Amino acid sequence: GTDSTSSGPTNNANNTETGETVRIGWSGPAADHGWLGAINSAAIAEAEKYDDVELVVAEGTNDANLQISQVETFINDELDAIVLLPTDGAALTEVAIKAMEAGIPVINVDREFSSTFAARVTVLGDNYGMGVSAGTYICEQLGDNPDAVVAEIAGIDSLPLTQDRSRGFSDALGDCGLEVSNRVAADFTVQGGEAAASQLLSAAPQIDALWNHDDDQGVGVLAAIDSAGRDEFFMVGGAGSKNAMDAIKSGDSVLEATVIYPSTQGADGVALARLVAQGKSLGDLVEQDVPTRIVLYAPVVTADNVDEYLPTAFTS
Amino acid sequence: MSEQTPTTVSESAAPTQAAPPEKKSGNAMQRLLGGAAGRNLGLVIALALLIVVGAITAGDRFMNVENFLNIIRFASIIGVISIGMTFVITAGGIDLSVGSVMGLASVVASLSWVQAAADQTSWLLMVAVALAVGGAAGLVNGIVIAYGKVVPFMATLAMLVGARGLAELLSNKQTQIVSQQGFLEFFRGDFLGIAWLVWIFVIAAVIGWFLLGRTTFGRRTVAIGGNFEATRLAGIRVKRHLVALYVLVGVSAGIAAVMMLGRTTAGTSTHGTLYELDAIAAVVVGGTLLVGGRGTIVGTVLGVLIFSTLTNVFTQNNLSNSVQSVVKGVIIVVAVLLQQRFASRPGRSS
Amino acid sequence: MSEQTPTTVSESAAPTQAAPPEKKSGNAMQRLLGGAAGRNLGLVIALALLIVVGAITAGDRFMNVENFLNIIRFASIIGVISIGMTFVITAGGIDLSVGSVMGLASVVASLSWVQAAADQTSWLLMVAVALAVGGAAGLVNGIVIAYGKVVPFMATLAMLVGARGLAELLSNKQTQIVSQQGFLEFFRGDFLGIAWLVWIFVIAAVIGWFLLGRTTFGRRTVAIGGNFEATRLAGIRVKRHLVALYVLVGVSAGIAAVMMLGRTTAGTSTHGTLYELDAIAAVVVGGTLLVGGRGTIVGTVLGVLIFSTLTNVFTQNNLSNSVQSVVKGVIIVVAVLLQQRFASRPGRSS
Amino acid sequence: MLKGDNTASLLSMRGITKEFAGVKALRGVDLDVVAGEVHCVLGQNGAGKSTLIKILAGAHQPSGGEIFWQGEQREIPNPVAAIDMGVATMYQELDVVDGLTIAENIFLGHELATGGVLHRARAARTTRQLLERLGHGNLSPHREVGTLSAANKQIVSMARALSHDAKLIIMDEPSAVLDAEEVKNLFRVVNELTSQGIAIIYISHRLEEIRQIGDRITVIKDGASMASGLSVADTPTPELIRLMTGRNVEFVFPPRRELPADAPVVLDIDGLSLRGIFADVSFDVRAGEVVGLAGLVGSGRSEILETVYGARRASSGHVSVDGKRLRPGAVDRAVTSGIGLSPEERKSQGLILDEPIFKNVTLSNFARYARGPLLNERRERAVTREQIEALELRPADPDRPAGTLSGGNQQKIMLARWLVHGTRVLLLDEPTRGVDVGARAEIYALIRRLADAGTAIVVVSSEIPEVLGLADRVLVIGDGRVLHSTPATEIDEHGVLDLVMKGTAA
Ligand SMILES: Nc1ncnc2c1ncn2[C@@H]1O[C@H](COP(=O)(O)OP(=O)(O)OP(=O)(O)O)[C@@H](O)[C@H]1O
Ligand SMILES: Nc1ncnc2c1ncn2[C@@H]1O[C@H](COP(=O)(O)OP(=O)(O)OP(=O)(O)O)[C@@H](O)[C@H]1O
Ligand SMILES: [Mg+2]
Ligand SMILES: [Mg+2]
Repeated sequence: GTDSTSSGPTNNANNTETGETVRIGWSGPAADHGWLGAINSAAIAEAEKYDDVELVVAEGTNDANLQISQVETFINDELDAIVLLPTDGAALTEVAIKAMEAGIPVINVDREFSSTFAARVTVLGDNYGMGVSAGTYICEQLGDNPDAVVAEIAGIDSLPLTQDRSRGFSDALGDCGLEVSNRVAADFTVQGGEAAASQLLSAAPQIDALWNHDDDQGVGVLAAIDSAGRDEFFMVGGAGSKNAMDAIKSGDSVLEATVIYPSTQGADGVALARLVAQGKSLGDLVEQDVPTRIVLYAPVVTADNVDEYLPTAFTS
Repeated sequence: MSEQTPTTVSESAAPTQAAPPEKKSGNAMQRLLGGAAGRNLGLVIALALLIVVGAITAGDRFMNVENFLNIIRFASIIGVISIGMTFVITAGGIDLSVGSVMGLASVVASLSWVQAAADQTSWLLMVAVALAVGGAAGLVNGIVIAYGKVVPFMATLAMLVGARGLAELLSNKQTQIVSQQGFLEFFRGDFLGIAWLVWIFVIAAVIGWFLLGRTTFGRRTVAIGGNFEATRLAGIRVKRHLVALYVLVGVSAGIAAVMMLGRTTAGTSTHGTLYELDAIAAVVVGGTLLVGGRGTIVGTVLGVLIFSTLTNVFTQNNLSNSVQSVVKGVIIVVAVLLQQRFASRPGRSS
Repeated sequence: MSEQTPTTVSESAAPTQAAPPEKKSGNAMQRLLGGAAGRNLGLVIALALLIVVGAITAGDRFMNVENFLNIIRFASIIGVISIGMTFVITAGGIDLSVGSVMGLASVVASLSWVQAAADQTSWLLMVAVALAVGGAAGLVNGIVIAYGKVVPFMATLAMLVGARGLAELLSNKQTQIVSQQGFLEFFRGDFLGIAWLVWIFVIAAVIGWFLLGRTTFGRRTVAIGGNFEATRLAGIRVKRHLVALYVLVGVSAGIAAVMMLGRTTAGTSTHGTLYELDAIAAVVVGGTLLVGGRGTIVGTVLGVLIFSTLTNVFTQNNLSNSVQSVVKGVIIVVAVLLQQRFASRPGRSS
Repeated sequence: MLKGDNTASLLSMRGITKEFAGVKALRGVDLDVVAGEVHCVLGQNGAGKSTLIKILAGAHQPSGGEIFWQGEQREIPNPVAAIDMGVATMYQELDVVDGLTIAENIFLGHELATGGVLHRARAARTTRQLLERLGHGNLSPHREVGTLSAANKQIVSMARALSHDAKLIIMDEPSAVLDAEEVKNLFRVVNELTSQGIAIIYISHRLEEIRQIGDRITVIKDGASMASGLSVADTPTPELIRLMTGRNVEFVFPPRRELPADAPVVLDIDGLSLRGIFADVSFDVRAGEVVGLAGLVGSGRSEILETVYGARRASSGHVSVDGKRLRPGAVDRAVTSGIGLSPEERKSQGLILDEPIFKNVTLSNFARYARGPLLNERRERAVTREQIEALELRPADPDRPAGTLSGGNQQKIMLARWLVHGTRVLLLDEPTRGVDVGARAEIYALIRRLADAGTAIVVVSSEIPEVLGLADRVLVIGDGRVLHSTPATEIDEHGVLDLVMKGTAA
């Protein structure tokens, strides 16, 4: 939610007021995954909050060629702003530049373009930070045991965000003298999580801690852990789904914590697109203009603070 | 044309003379190796080699009962689908929609109102719903193929695309958690220390083996794959049989959906993605002819086990998916090549 | 032998009732409709209907030149692949590896050292590398199929799996940015106001049409698909020809990779995922027979345009992919059914 | 072999052997052909005739032996080499591509083209000339070959052979799918060719054709030459048959038996039509009667049988068995009612070639031996063995794949299928096509035995003498209509041809 931006004390007090109607285009990857589904619905819900926003949704795809075509449709429609969660940041850079050159501000969400000229604003989850948070949490729990076995179940390996997460994770573990002993990659699906986890568990008969990058595939991971009857370790999740937080709260599974990766980035993108298109600025900031880069925080949710975060959790 | 051919054989004819030389007798061993046993022997050797590689590279972590059970559990879902697929491929067809139908069945069976209804009655309701969805999808495939005469590849490609879309619509693209206790208890339980998942696979394999090799249904299936027109002209209701076959593979996708629901405790439209390719690869590597007319359930089971053991060996050795893909590609080609060498019969033209 | 059986031979049979031996003459119009033109007419009508739907639902946003160019730009990459695919399918084969080979070619052509070498020489080097990779993959497919006698489905399935893995290994699973200026300038540019992407598609279509319909190469391709053995006996080096066909489709995947590199300015192993299914759907919906023996480039181009227009109309109307998937599934089945009605000859047994 | 010996000959094959994965198809065959002769190759089914000519055509590689072409030793590694050498071949299995037009088929492999670009108009013109030369100027070069009858496909095949600049043309059973008129036409062309010095290798199971057209004969038995270069004029037919079969065969059809006056009508066909193919066909067949359908190729006889059988759905009219009407277009009903069809194309319509004999024999009724859904292969084998005994089917091994049997024995499998099923009506479409003299006699005897046992039989054959000799009653079919119906004893070959010609002209 962007409610906090609504009560800015400065020249931005008018942010919630209905301004001139703006048409905003939204395009993201195929919502074949809980987190991406949540991104999508949060963006649409955000747009519905405003009377002056008309959201044009091009439904998700994993084909860069098609997504480029969708953005071209937006350009051709002369929309006022485009919020883009690219299926591949580099692959969509060119067309984003084309949109910018056509005078349409582009808000880049989650997966970064390869050129700074391609976006007016970039909203990023902190993938590296996520890995660091997860690693740090595990260090805190295992810090006194240098021989601890740490396992990792990554998401789709070919995405830069997965690589960032893994890098952050191993950097943080390195700080306390640990390393990842077993790593498998899944594909952000329940089925993939289950398959990867059951293979991992048989490869590693004794584990002390496990980080699973994604709560959606975590459903499968937990199912696999359960059928293997393993409970000698604790697990940290990622993204922050409602299922995961419920499990943390109930405390009856190995899942002890999860690292939030906000599913409201798209909604932030829509809100920012509106401000940019209407020439408004960001409340609470002194700046006249919306900043070019916003990196979201990746907090760790545990049983202690889960109630605080449950309302923002997404249903996978 | 004064000369007339009409003839009768004079009784003096030496009866044996007319017979062409006995060609394909060979010795018993040769016949065995040339036949089904020989083909499966190749697969058994391949599997044994893989196990040796696993034992050498991963040692005790690989060579223990729990790990083998793990491999079989992992194999069981794709295994059930592959058994159904063996039937359609033996009949000269193909079903590209199995994975997608499995996803759809998992979604429908885990819809909240279905689970609620199951709470009121029995978890078997969820099973019934999944099988019904699979069977219905198979029925549509079968009718379009048999009566609409659309080539199986295209008919089931359309179902692949369509069922996935339908599953997304019904699930609203969300992962649906299974909370029905009876269902979870059963499918996460075991029998004689072996998971139900594995039992289902074993039972499906035995039934499939029996059905294909020992029943009139199997005989018709092989005949249709061997020569559709001749089978039709022999008075067999080939269209009806084709429909039955696609329903069968649909139901096997439904069973796989139930197994997946039990294993992952969640139903989603992404379940089963690309399973069709894995199943086809296992079936053909197992020795079933893609053009139809010959099918083997034992081969299919071995094919499935080879691929799942491969995955396990790779994971045990912390090797990346990418290397695994390359190796898998090579294995498919080599296996099919070997199959053909083993299977090449005298009488086949070069 | 005294014959007595009552046989009624009605001499009164209307002469028109009995068909003359020359059955399929008909009048010119009928012949046209039954032939290639008729088949394509159905596709043109389908495309026109889609455009009308687009115009009604999305109005001017849909009906403008820029939008049509957008549709064609979008269609062009899958279009080039589909043209190559038309050749192998016409010859009775199939290539499941096109998407994955395209991904591999895009990765290899954008490797940093290739780009560096291109900086030293010319951007054409990147093009050459992509085409070479596509051609090499096609060569492997072709040799395995023609000389190893592995069924095309399995051989190219293995390549699908293997090439994707190789692409991941080479790219280290990272997206590689194209920074070669000459390359970018060319592909960003246009000619007579129309993007090079579109020109490449048009040129590929014209060459494909000529090659398939007007040359010995095309004639032999059709013959191989119609009757492999007869073609071999007619003195055609069928194996060599098959290899050439798979190289051709591989090169078309290489061209598509270059186009994708130009369009996205990035090479990655995920490029082209599932393109094989889109291409096969377009080719078969276009009227090429999946069993081989008949192929049409015009039909393929229309098939590609139908699917890309469909996608555009959906986007313009804010409709979800899921609904689109379901509609696409239905369209595939209906189109193939219609194709068969148009193509069915009188006198075909039911 | 010395080179010098062969200078006079065009072709000389010496001691050719061929082994297929353990099967000895040829055990040493010699063949000498001189320019301008028609050299006939005779032998029983499976003797190795086709194998021998496929070696010559480059389609197979010999396991041993030598080939001399115009006195020079040659290897023929592939079909291209044979064609380049001057050998054109018409194969036994129709070797045309259905999806291509007549012109495209004729020039397949040696297309008229410059730099790979086709000259379509020139190909059409040349094709028209070739077809005219073969007496088929009415066929359009642009017609798709898939729409042609088997006979016309054979014409296309011949036109293709002519289109090559060949010194030797091989014809492997060209007359099997041709009727009397077409065969006459074929012989005219053959004479034309030989007068130009072109040699022909001619294979046929119809010995009267050999007598008419042949110059010299080579006989093959069990893969070895029994006799080479016999002169046709000096070798009497019984001698040829003895060489081929190793026994004496007499020239008589099995004697007919008087049909009892009260023999019931089993099959009743009333006003049957199939739009565009045949119209208003009515006749009936009584128990123990053999009805023959005579007519030219393409007259629609096969379609009549297939429609009676339900394999095609009649556009009007009906079929009854024992007074009960059959549902149109339902093969399974026809089979349960007691009709059996032995189709024209044994290999594509009749048999599952990769499956063993016994499964082919019981294909229509394996369910009868099954207990519920459970197959009983032991009983199936037992029943098959009985049929193998009764029909003298060779080899006598129920587990042998059907595809490895000779043509005559494959035909017997089809008959065995309906015998074990216990059919009351047997529809036989070209039951002796491609079947050798010996097996042919056995099949004739078998058909008569079945009729005597009370089966109603309908026979279609393109060999008019066969129809006349086998049937009790003959229906002459022309242009999809029944032109005439008469007892077989009251009409001869000329009578049939006259009727057919008139019918066609009308
Ligand atoms: N490709 C093959 N593989 C194995 N055996 C073969 C093959 N082709 C032919 N044979 C066998 O070789 C023998 C000779 O066959 P061939 O076709 O030459 O006989 P034919 O004299 O032409 O008989 P027909 O008169 O029936 O045409 C047969 O026993 C046949 O089964
Ligand atoms: N699939 C088809 N499409 C178009 N015409 C066909 C088809 N099948 C058969 N015909 C036509 O039907 C007619 C009769 O067919 P057919 O040649 O089988 O007759 P027939 O009297 O049985 O001759 P044959 O002795 O060759 O069996 C022919 O003119 C043929 O061209
Ligand atoms: Mg022969
Ligand atoms: Mg016929």
